[in-house]
Amino acid sequence: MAATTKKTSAPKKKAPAAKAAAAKASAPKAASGKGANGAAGFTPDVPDVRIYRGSGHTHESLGLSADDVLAMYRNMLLQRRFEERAAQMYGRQKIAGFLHLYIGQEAVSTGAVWATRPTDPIITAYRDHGLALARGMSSDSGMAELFGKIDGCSRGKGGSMHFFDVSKHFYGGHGIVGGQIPVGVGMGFASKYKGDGGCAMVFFGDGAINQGAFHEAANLAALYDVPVLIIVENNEYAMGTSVERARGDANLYKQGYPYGMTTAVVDGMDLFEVYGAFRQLADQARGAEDGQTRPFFVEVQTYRYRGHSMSDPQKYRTKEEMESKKGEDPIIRTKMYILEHELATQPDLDQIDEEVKAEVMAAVDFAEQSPLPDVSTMYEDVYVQEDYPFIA
Amino acid sequence: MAATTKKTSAPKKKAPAAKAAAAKASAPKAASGKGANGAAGFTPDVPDVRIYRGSGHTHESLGLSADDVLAMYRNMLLQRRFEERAAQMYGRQKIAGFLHLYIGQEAVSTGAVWATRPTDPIITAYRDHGLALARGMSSDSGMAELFGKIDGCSRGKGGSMHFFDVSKHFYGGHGIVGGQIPVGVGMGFASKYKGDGGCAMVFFGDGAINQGAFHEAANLAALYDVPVLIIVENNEYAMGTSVERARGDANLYKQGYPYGMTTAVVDGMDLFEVYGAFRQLADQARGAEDGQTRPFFVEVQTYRYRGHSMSDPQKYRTKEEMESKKGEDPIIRTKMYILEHELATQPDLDQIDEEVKAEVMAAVDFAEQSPLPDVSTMYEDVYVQEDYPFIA
Amino acid sequence: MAELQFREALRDAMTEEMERDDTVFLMGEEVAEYDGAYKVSQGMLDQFGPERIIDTPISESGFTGLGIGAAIMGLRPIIEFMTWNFTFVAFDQIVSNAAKVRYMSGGQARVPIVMRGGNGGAGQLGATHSNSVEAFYSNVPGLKIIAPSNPDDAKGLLKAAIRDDDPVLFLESELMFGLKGEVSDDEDYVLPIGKARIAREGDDVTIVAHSKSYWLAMEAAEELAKQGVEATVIDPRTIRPFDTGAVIDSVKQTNRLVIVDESQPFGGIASEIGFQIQQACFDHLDAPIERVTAKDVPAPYAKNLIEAWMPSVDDTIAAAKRTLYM
Amino acid sequence: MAELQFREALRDAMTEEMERDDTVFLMGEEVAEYDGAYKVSQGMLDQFGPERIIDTPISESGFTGLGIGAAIMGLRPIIEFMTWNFTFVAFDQIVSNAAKVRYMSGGQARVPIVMRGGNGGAGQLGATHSNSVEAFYSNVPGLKIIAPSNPDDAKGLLKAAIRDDDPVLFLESELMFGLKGEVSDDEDYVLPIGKARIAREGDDVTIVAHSKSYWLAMEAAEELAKQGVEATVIDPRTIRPFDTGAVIDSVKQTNRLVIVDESQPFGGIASEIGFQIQQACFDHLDAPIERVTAKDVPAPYAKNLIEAWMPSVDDTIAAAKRTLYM
Ligand SMILES: Cc1ncc(C[n+]2csc(CCOP(=O)(O)OP(=O)(O)O)c2C)c(N)n1
Ligand SMILES: Cc1ncc(C[n+]2csc(CCOP(=O)(O)OP(=O)(O)O)c2C)c(N)n1
Ligand SMILES: [Mg+2]
Ligand SMILES: [Mg+2]
Repeated sequence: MAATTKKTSAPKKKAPAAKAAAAKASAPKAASGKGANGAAGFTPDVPDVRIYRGSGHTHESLGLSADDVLAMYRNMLLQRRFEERAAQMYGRQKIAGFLHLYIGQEAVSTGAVWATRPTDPIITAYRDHGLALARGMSSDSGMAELFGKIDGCSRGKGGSMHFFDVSKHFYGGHGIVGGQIPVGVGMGFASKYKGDGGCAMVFFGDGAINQGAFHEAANLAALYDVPVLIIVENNEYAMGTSVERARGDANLYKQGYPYGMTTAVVDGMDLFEVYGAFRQLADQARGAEDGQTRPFFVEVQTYRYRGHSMSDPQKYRTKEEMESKKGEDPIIRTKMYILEHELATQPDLDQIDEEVKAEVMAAVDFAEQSPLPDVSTMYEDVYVQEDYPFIA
Repeated sequence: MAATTKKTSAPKKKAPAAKAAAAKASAPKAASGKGANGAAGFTPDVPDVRIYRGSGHTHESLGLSADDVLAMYRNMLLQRRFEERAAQMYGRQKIAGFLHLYIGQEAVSTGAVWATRPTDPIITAYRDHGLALARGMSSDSGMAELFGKIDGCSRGKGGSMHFFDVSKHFYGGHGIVGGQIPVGVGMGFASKYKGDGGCAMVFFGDGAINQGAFHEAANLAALYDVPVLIIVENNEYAMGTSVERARGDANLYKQGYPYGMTTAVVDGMDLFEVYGAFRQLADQARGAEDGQTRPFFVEVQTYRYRGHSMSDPQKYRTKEEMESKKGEDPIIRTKMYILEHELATQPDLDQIDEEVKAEVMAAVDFAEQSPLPDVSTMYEDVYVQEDYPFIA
Repeated sequence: MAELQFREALRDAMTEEMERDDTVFLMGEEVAEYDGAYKVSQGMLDQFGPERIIDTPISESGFTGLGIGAAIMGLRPIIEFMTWNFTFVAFDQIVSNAAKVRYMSGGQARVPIVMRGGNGGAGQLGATHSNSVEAFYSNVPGLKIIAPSNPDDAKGLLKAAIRDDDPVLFLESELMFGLKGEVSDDEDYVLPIGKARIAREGDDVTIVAHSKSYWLAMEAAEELAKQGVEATVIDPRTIRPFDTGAVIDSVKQTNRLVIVDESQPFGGIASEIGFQIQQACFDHLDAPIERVTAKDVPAPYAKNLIEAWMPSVDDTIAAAKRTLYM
Repeated sequence: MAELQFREALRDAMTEEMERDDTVFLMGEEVAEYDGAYKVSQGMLDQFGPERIIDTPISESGFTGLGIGAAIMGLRPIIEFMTWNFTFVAFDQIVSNAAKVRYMSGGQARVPIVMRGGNGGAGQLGATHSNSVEAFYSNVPGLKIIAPSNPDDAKGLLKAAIRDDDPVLFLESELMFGLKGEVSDDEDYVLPIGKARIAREGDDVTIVAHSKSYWLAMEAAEELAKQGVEATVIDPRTIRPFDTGAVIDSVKQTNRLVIVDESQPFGGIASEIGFQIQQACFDHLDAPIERVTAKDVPAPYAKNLIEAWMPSVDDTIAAAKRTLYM
């Protein structure tokens, strides 16, 4: 388990508070309250940051069985092979529009999903295949969506950027950078409102943190004690812009501080690290330990191996950088772990690889054979109300 | 001079950077760089906060003459009397729409203006009379604007919330909460672009800090080293909502940290404190000391004595609170200082009061007598181009 | 029937729906402890407590998105905007999320959210505070838009909006909150979304007008009657979906149409209604369709200017007469 | 004349204006080191350096507002949006600040900013990425809106936009960036804002279409010609101010009007043009005005659906024929 530096968070008053007791006392003047004589007497709060990195987890220390690890491994591989095949199909023009691959980030999706409840809502950006598959979307319906077919997860209406599988509590797939962040906080808000013990997870990129929507949503989450993990997948680039070139300060961990939110920094290339972090954070967020719901700001440090989308010449990074990152490949690392700890043999793993490949090929066949949506379906799903009057 | 805790700011890479050297090295992993073994080895950056409070300034220590102090005093009083009279005229329905009084916050406008150059651009929210008058807008054109007359500072088009005096480098008067923050950063950006040594000042309220525009603008200012002071006038309330009820953490000083920006916390009820702080901050921002432009995040702690606007029953605060704040009245404090230090006599000050009252009464007369704008002027000032075709 | 203020009718609608359905909550700036900036939610905090009447920071994009997320999860949020002017900072949430999530998910998600607040001119407030948003939001499929003109419609339609499974934008008016009118005291008074109300019948000209403009139209009709011109006045009540049929039926009788709408004219809903009617009633129109709108400049502050800027009874009478070549 | 791609024409316009005026700079996501998401600004960083070709974080509201502030201070920013879909997060800056600051200041401030980027459908991108923003922004007085259909107009109008002292929204199309066309090599090629171009003359029907839709209209006109119907095709080029006069003149001759516009129909600019023309040409119209637009639902992803969703040559031909009762 990661070492943590939990500290008592600053006292604050909830928005939905009793009318009478508006004890506005000292907070805004806190900075001055400490001493009348300038900086000498003032010490700012220490940022509350937990590091989930190099914790030395084993699957046993995390309470995972060999089967669990193999299932996770299999799913990571599925995400990888699914996308490799999708890229190929994009080349063959079976898939159109934008296609953003998650390759390299599979430990994040997989660790997060395995560490949380299947009913915990998940919402993310357009780089959404990995999380969808981790959450149990079938490769068939995912691939059919990419092909724009009626059996796609969004009936061919969403495409790569707008995967949805509400039955799996996977709520998209959102194309506007940062736009899903308040929505994700609202999902956690609903859990708190209903008292259902859920913990929402909203994922977004290092580029999206620069949207105003992040700031507003993070503050609301903190103010209302929303059970939500606000997760930036820092893969170091937003298209061709590195984090350093997008931020006044590249240390994203700082971004939880102004809201009084605990920040977690997680090694996103290490499946167990992600799993361990998310299990602890989600449980604390849902109040499993103390009955108190709360949000966390989570920076997962990961890396995108492919271009931003299919048309990215990637001049913004060096070959050396990419080579050096390959050594951290979360799938290879997990494979090594499995072999070292003899959770499976190389032939077992080859077998898994074959299965996964076959599943993805079957998905391609399925997608090929699924019909195009009937043109009449274009007018469906705009409103719940079925007899809604349209002007054509 | 306030004690300061200046620290070297985290290294960062500018956005307009040389193409070749994309040294993305360590920053995003900084959190982990410090030690491989979890939190034990990690220490987050210490927030860089300067406190300008209780510095024990005298006018002499600040290099101000007696005349300077009296001029500042007179202007504060002008702001106060102008608004008291405006409130009265509002009651008589000479003024309509929303009228937000600045009463209680006059030390902020006055200290900030006197400490900076007359050409440093200023932009603020709808609570704008104080800053406009401090910057030298005439009471006549201000009052005429409130009356909706052609001689108003905005030709009767803006009203109370949209005061402008471009000749004085006062750029409004903005009605959408937080909307002026990026615009203000752009004004500083223009100074840097032109290399004119200017330092922009953008003022907004404690409520406005919760707008996404703040977050985006602050990061841009830090990223581009914009010479701008990003100033939250924390008067403890946004309408009826106290800072505690609006924030995950009520300590606004924390909001500079994620952008790697130095925060200044300033006693906004003390004219000299504001003056001292702004002189130092503006000069450092414009690079007067080291040729390097930079932004600061400034929390000015002040208090609004009146309701949010003219229709505010003010049930959200207690009489005791308001009484206790009256003791901090910046005008009374300055008056006390003047008398104690014998910069003027009571009769001198009475004389100033009379002059100010007369000026304001003259402004009311001026506003009364100024004509309503001709209806044809409604079609003017939409575009610079004069023959722009309208559909009526 | 009870005589209620517009704000009371809204409050009653919300209160009744909150009483019958636990998933309904109200969120917005100053809705709770302050009792609402315009006192629409007065007393609701006391009745429902801070878990369901929720004050927010000034973060329209944030709390609109929060509402959308909560709606997707099965709650029925009512989001109050202090006014619709302030939704421009939440525009993306409304247009990209509320309106489109259902479609993009192939019908899996539903977004039963109501967003409501004052819209349009509200006196001498200047250009940032006088926007009519009909033109912006009615262009967006996936949204429904309601804009009632009287307390009775306000109550029946707000209850319908809260029960509706799709996102509904509910446009009120600061200047109408105090307007009194008879309100049905049916136990469960719900009006259909998308049905216009024929407020007055006359054979000479049809006037379509919603919200505040409706009252201009009625006043103009009374004045016209004195001059021997009998107008039909139609209050569409819902902007999207628009009850084109009701207007067509009337224009087929009157052969003349005037639309009053205080939005900016260019691409406003007056143009839309006019376009649809010139198509549907081409052979019936005896005169060009006229519109009476705000002037095509930003809203000024000065009293005489803002009065000239807003559509007026006189403008409406003049437009009606033009259709009659009077 | 040189044959240039649309993106090259835009680049030349920006480059020439930046060479002649130091106050012009370009700012946006990926405009500098990446050479532009759609390579419009390729090479400009090398020529002008990082002080004038400026990469931004994904903060549209922030950098749009920054541009507005810089413009008020006398600079001439060109703000590139990766696409206009992403301006919904900057809507308030454009509508409340860029458009209104001049008016609210009584004419003291000017905002010489150009905002530009791809608009409208761009293939199978789904509902968040296929918006046409004409309807939203053309409703707003204070803005000017240009939407050229070919490289020559693009160059002449972008140069005009950069020199204009008012905020100009410049709508391009991802699908047209590669479009080639002859571009004037006049040394200083500036076209007037607000003037339509008559692209083709015919006596039977007038078709108005801008940007991508213009090419549909031209194709439809060629096809109609084969069937004996001669169409006048008008490319308005500027949406606001709209050159109504040019359309009126033509409709007075053809007595029929079709407007092609890939925006959503409700309150779109097709409605506006139609409204204005039914008023101005009431006695000249021999048939109802027709519009061809995107379908009134969010944009779908599937190939066949998005094709059906977009206005088409066939739709345009059919609409023209309806006006001719064919
Ligand atoms: C508001 C908005 N602006 C711009 C874009 C275009 N865009 C799509 S993805 C992207 C980069 C996002 O980077 P990041 O958030 O780091 O996520 P990643 O792609 O690395 O997963 C940009 C600029 C958009 N979709 N939405
Ligand atoms: C975007 C937006 N939302 C809401 C409002 C309505 N409003 C006007 S002032 C105000 C309170 C602002 O408080 P604060 O920022 O603290 O400034 P203060 O009034 O205290 O000076 C609100 C909610 C607005 N004008 N703009
Ligand atoms: Mg990224
Ligand atoms: Mg305040």
